[in-house]
Amino acid sequence: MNAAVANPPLQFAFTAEQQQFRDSIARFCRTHAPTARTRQQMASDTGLDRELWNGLCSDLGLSGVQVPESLGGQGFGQVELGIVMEELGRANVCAPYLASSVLAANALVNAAAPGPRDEWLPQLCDGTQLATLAVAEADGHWDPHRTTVAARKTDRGWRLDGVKTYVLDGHVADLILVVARAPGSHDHEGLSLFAVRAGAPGLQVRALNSLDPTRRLARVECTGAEALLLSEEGAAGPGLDRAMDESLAALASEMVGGAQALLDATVSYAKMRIQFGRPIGSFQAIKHRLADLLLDVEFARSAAYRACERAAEDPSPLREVASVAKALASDAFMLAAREAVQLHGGIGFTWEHDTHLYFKRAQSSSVLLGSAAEHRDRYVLSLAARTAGDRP
Amino acid sequence: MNAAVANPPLQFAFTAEQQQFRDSIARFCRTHAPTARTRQQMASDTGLDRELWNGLCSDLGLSGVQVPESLGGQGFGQVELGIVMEELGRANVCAPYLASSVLAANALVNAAAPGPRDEWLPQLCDGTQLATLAVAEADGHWDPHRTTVAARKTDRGWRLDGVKTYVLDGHVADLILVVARAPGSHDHEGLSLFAVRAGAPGLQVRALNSLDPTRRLARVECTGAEALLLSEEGAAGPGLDRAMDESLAALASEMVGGAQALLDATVSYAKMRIQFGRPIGSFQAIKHRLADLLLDVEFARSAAYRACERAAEDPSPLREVASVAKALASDAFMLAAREAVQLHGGIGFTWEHDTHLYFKRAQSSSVLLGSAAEHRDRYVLSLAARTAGDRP
Amino acid sequence: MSPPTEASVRDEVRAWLAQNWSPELGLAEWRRRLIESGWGCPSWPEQWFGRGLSPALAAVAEDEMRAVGAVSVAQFGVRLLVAATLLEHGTDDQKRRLLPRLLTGEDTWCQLFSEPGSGSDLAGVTTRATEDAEGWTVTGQKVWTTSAQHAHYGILLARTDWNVPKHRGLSFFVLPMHQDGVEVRPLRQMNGYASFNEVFISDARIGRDGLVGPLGEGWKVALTTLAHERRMADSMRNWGRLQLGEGRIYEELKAEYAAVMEPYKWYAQRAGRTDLLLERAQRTGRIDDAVVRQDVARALMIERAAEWTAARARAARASGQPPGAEGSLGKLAASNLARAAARAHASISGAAAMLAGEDGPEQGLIAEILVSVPACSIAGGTDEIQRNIIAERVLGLPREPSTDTDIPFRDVRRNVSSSR
Amino acid sequence: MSPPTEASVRDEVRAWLAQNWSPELGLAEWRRRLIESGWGCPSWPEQWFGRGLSPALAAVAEDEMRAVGAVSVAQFGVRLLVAATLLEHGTDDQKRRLLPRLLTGEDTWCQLFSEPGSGSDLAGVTTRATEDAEGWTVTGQKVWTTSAQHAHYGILLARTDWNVPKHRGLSFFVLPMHQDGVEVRPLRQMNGYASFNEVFISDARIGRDGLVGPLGEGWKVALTTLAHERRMADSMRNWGRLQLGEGRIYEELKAEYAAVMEPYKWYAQRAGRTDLLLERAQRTGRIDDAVVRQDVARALMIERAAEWTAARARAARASGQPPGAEGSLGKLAASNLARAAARAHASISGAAAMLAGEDGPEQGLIAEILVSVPACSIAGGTDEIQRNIIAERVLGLPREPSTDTDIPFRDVRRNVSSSR
Repeated sequence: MNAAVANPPLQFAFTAEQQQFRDSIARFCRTHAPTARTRQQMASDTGLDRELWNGLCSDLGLSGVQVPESLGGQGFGQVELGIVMEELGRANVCAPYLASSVLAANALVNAAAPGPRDEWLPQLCDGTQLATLAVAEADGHWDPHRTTVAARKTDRGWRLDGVKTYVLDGHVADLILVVARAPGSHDHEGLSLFAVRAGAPGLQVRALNSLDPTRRLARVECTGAEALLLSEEGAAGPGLDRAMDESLAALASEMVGGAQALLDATVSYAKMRIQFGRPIGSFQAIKHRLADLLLDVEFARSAAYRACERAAEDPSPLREVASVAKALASDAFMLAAREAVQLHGGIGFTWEHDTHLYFKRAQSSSVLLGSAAEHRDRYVLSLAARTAGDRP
Repeated sequence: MNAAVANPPLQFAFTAEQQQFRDSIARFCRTHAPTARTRQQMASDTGLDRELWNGLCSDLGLSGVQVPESLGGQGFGQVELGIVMEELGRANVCAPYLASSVLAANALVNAAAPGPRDEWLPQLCDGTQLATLAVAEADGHWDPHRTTVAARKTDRGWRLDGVKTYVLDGHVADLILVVARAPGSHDHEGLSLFAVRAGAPGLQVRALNSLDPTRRLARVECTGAEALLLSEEGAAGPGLDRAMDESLAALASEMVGGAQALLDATVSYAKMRIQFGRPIGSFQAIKHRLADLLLDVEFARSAAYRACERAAEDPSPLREVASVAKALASDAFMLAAREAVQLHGGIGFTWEHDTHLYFKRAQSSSVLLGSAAEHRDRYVLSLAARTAGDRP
Repeated sequence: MSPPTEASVRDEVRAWLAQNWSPELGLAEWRRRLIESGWGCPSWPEQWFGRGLSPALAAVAEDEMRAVGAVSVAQFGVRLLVAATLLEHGTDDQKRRLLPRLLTGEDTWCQLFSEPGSGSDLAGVTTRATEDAEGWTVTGQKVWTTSAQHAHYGILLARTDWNVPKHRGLSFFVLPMHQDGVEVRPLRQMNGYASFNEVFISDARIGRDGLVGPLGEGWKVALTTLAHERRMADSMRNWGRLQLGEGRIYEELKAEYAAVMEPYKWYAQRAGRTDLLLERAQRTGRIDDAVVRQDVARALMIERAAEWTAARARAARASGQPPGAEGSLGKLAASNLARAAARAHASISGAAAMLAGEDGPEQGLIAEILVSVPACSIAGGTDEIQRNIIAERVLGLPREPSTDTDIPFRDVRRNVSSSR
Repeated sequence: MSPPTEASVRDEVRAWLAQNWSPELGLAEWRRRLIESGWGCPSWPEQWFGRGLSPALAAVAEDEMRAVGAVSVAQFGVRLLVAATLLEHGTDDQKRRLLPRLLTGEDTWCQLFSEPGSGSDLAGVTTRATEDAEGWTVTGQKVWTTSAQHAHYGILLARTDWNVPKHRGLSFFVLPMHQDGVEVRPLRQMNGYASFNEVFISDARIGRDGLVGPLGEGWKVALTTLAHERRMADSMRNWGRLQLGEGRIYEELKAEYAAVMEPYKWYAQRAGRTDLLLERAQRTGRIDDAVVRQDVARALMIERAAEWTAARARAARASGQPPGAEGSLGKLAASNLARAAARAHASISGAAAMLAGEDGPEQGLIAEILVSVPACSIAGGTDEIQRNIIAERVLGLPREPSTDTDIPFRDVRRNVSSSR
């Protein structure tokens, strides 16, 4: 979070240290999050494997990798967060990392007032608190400005009313960060960030049946729910925008990891699988489609890297590049998923084979935090607003 | 124009007579409209080859093929018009057929009052008058209801004010049929059909430089232009809608013919062209793309046939199927054009090779009378309006 | 006797039905009568349970049956394929022995063609049948076998000669399924259903009466089976229209129907459920989004075009014209449609596409569509195979140089056989 | 002498420029001095017009040149490719004889590789060079030859042995263009420009000093040329940034530039002109259409991603890492971008896409884009060839079984040679 970096830190190439960091995460995933374990989590009630989660937080110290050391984090940046997410995505790890370490942590860093931030962030970073961020409501958009959940100040503290949904891991979170607004405020005004503890009076959390069983969602209903104000009152908007854009870059990185895993598996299969006396990967139609897929995955990768790099360059403009990264990642991951199932043939459609785990992650991630079409729209409208503003 | 046909006349199969009719047109095109002649027309000032046009009108009697015999036509129907258009499209014939025999004739049949209709249609049908229909204005839409050109009734007859553009063959037409409205009227109201003679006082026609030199366009400016009222005053809307939908079916047929010609040429080339010791058509990537193209062309063909069949079943609903036909034809023709250039390689990009004539026709036709995206939108909105209306 | 006419057939069937049909009969009992009479399969030869009628006259007979609600012979599942194959290639003994209980529904059948190592390359079968005095011993593994778990017989493609090119070393058998050496394990799909099975065959026995067609000509026999697959797909579409009356026979039919349909209950979702698109777009208000409208229109237009293309193919057939391009496109068209429909459903659903089951849109139907559609372009011949077929048979493009059809199969490069 | 350092290079160039550079010199005269000094091609060997500097130090020298506005050696067109090839494979005599006038710009060159019968299959050349005592007699036809109409020399790939496989019977020559037996005809493209030529070669002569590299190893030599094509594309991109000062030399440079650029003036349109998209969408109000916004976004996002992917490739090279996938994707990426851009332009234009020239949007530029973009995926290696290369070299997928590389070329199936 160095505000005065003249040169971007990544410059499209990773340092040897970053490469080692990546390798260590990949090693951890291979050892501690093999598919067999993920399948157990899929079959479990909550989808939460506390041992794995503790391993990620304590052993590897991954929760808070992007958080400054002064705030209890590891003091790396958004580029390193992108590396973590890419590797978790590649292994399709089932853990509340996106919820707690990305969305909630980014929200606290960017939108919380110093007091609450310094109280809560260290607990997210060491994994003692599992947090999530509740933004989207019934209309299924993650733009904080669409918030309708209302916050009332009472004699005995803040109370929230309204419903959030698509809340990642909301059913297992110790702490739900809720975006709410002052009654009567609209659009960019009056937004604050609150914390609601699991089991707080007035809070009802219901786990939702998710298409991707490795990424659980919950519905969070607040009926006068007791809440703590984390941000300056009514001033959380800009910080939340930044946090969402940083999280888009991280999610895009995760998706690129997943797309790459599918591409790798499909290429391997195409080299090994024989039909008509030849590896199917020697058939030109297959080769061409895999080449096209590679191009799309590499495009998405470049955009995700660029977005993480930009996210690390506080306060550089992030909104547009975050949208490019998410849109390209959504399309590339879905294409990879469709091609992987198709080119594996029948076996790729079986439950036993791992392809469908990635397919479902792709389907789910492609709309999480906004679909490709939504981000394309957001991108062009943002460009247009900017160029219109540039003109006299 | 039999209003009481219980069974659709085509039923997705052509009669032996219709097949012979098709063959006779194809033969005419091969003999009288080879590419060499088309290239002369392209290079000419007006793009009009009167000898060819007369041949189409007099020798073959194609102008007015869909017009009842009682009105001076051939007394066939919209299915036969589709056959003509498909064959003209296959040969990429450069003639004012779409302008005069399709758009203008359909407008007269559907929207003109008996008197003017009986006066003018026979002259269109025998080719003594070359007509066109002016609908679109500066905004580039062919929906008659968007008309802004205004019609004033004066002591000395009707006067028109306003600008029409994208008028097919307007620069060579003897008679320009203009859609105009009563001053102050809006939307579906107050629309009338007028005729303005070439050279009429207050009329300025300017030939436009068209991307497709085989299909010329003109801008038509009326400044108190002398006009004849053809329709019942203010009541031309429904007839014009029908005429436009019939013309969409005809244009889609023409485009299917063009797409098929490109597919045929590309398949032939792929069988004959050797690279790496094999015909390029034996490479799987090429084969698969041509199979996909065939599917799209056949889909477009089915839709065009269905639309013509519906157009022949007066007064069956035509709006939706016309949109399906035009949207699928636009996409299939453009895909065929792109694939044809690509798979012919460098030679397909040369002026000498005929592919580019079709490419330009595809590019131009794909937006003429509305693009694929516009017709997709129109289709869904029409379906939605209908089902909403169906409900209590 | 004069040749049958529409009127004579109609009269005869009516008379026979008046004598024989009753909804209170047992299903098998009724079908036995039907088969005996020849009215169960009127287009089959007279000596083989039919009456040798032309397709048009057979349709007249079926009309009359339908008119009184009479139940037909068993036609579901792979039965149609098996029957057609036995009729064409079976011995008299096989027809006599196997067809009646197939037609009554007492025996159920499965198809043992695909293997883990030979999917698109169906002739690459490596299941081995070794001949001895009493018949054959079979070892190998089959997969994608619908209804194997309760089938009495399987039609089996196995390799009997490894020293000839691959299409020439195959033989076609009837394998009794209820024996040691045949183990059936369900295979769960990514959408959670388990509609198929793996069949592990270890030293299973087939008697000398189990060979269909000549030894080594199994591929030719299998082509007959495959040629009827499209008919099976058509007959599946008709199932939805089954009209059930009241009576004991309908209860039994319902149970048979439910058992046969079990593996197919997600097939409508696999096809994309375009029927839901417009209504959902309107109900959710997403129709106000121009981008959603484009996606919905794309899917619906493909659907219309596919329907009309199929109608053109039927019209061409009906008018006796040679089949045009339009007849070979159906399978690929269905894949395109399913994909476009899934895309439109996702587009309408937005964030709700992440939810399944009770919490998901349309009580989980949308989620089921999204995870079922990918099967459409794989099952029954992948899109890739369809494109090859279209390119070669319709467009006349040259085949690729072959590397495996002219050498002994034992020298052909193939997958290491998977074992569990 | 101690090895050169950044400081020493900087000082030396500055001193030399102070002595020699003047914008009032004639272009050829100045370049002759530059070549003599070795500062014209500082990374070339000292014995061949260079100073043997590392790329990094050569860049320092070029920096200093740019700083005072000094004109470089001639670098446009195929010169870079020819120079790199001669430097690596030419004889001393060829380098001495041909390189100076190439670098001064007095001689222009063209590339005679492609033929009507061998486009993607570049090694399928059938132009025949027959050897005799004084050299070779050449007959054949070449095509897609830029600037052939005023070139002094062509680098020519011709077949000298028909009895060996196709890659082994080729030789690489320098063909003097100004002779009987070489006829150049312009070839007009579908966009109306005539940027290329056909070259008809009938019994043209090449002396014994015209063979580059050993006889029969022309393919290897040609690979050097092809490897530098990407560099040429990069240098073309830099042309737009040419800074012209005042003085006689700049006038001559401008003329040279205009002549070289002539065939490429539609190349920006071929690439899709994404720079116009947003502004046009806003100015025309079409940005209010959500479907248009999708099309514009698609194109702009591909553009961003292609830029960033190229930056990753450069960063990897700069840090000495092995080239990753990202380095092989540029050509295919450019095709995708151009197609997406054309689609977006059409989408913005609506009906106006039917108009060209003065009547068309942007004074005809949009029409030119629409009819130029198709070349992007053909010229310089089709998309199909790019996909093969990516699949084989980056993804490591197996090559297809080859039918033409292991037999004498005379037995290879090939196109009937076209004649006019």
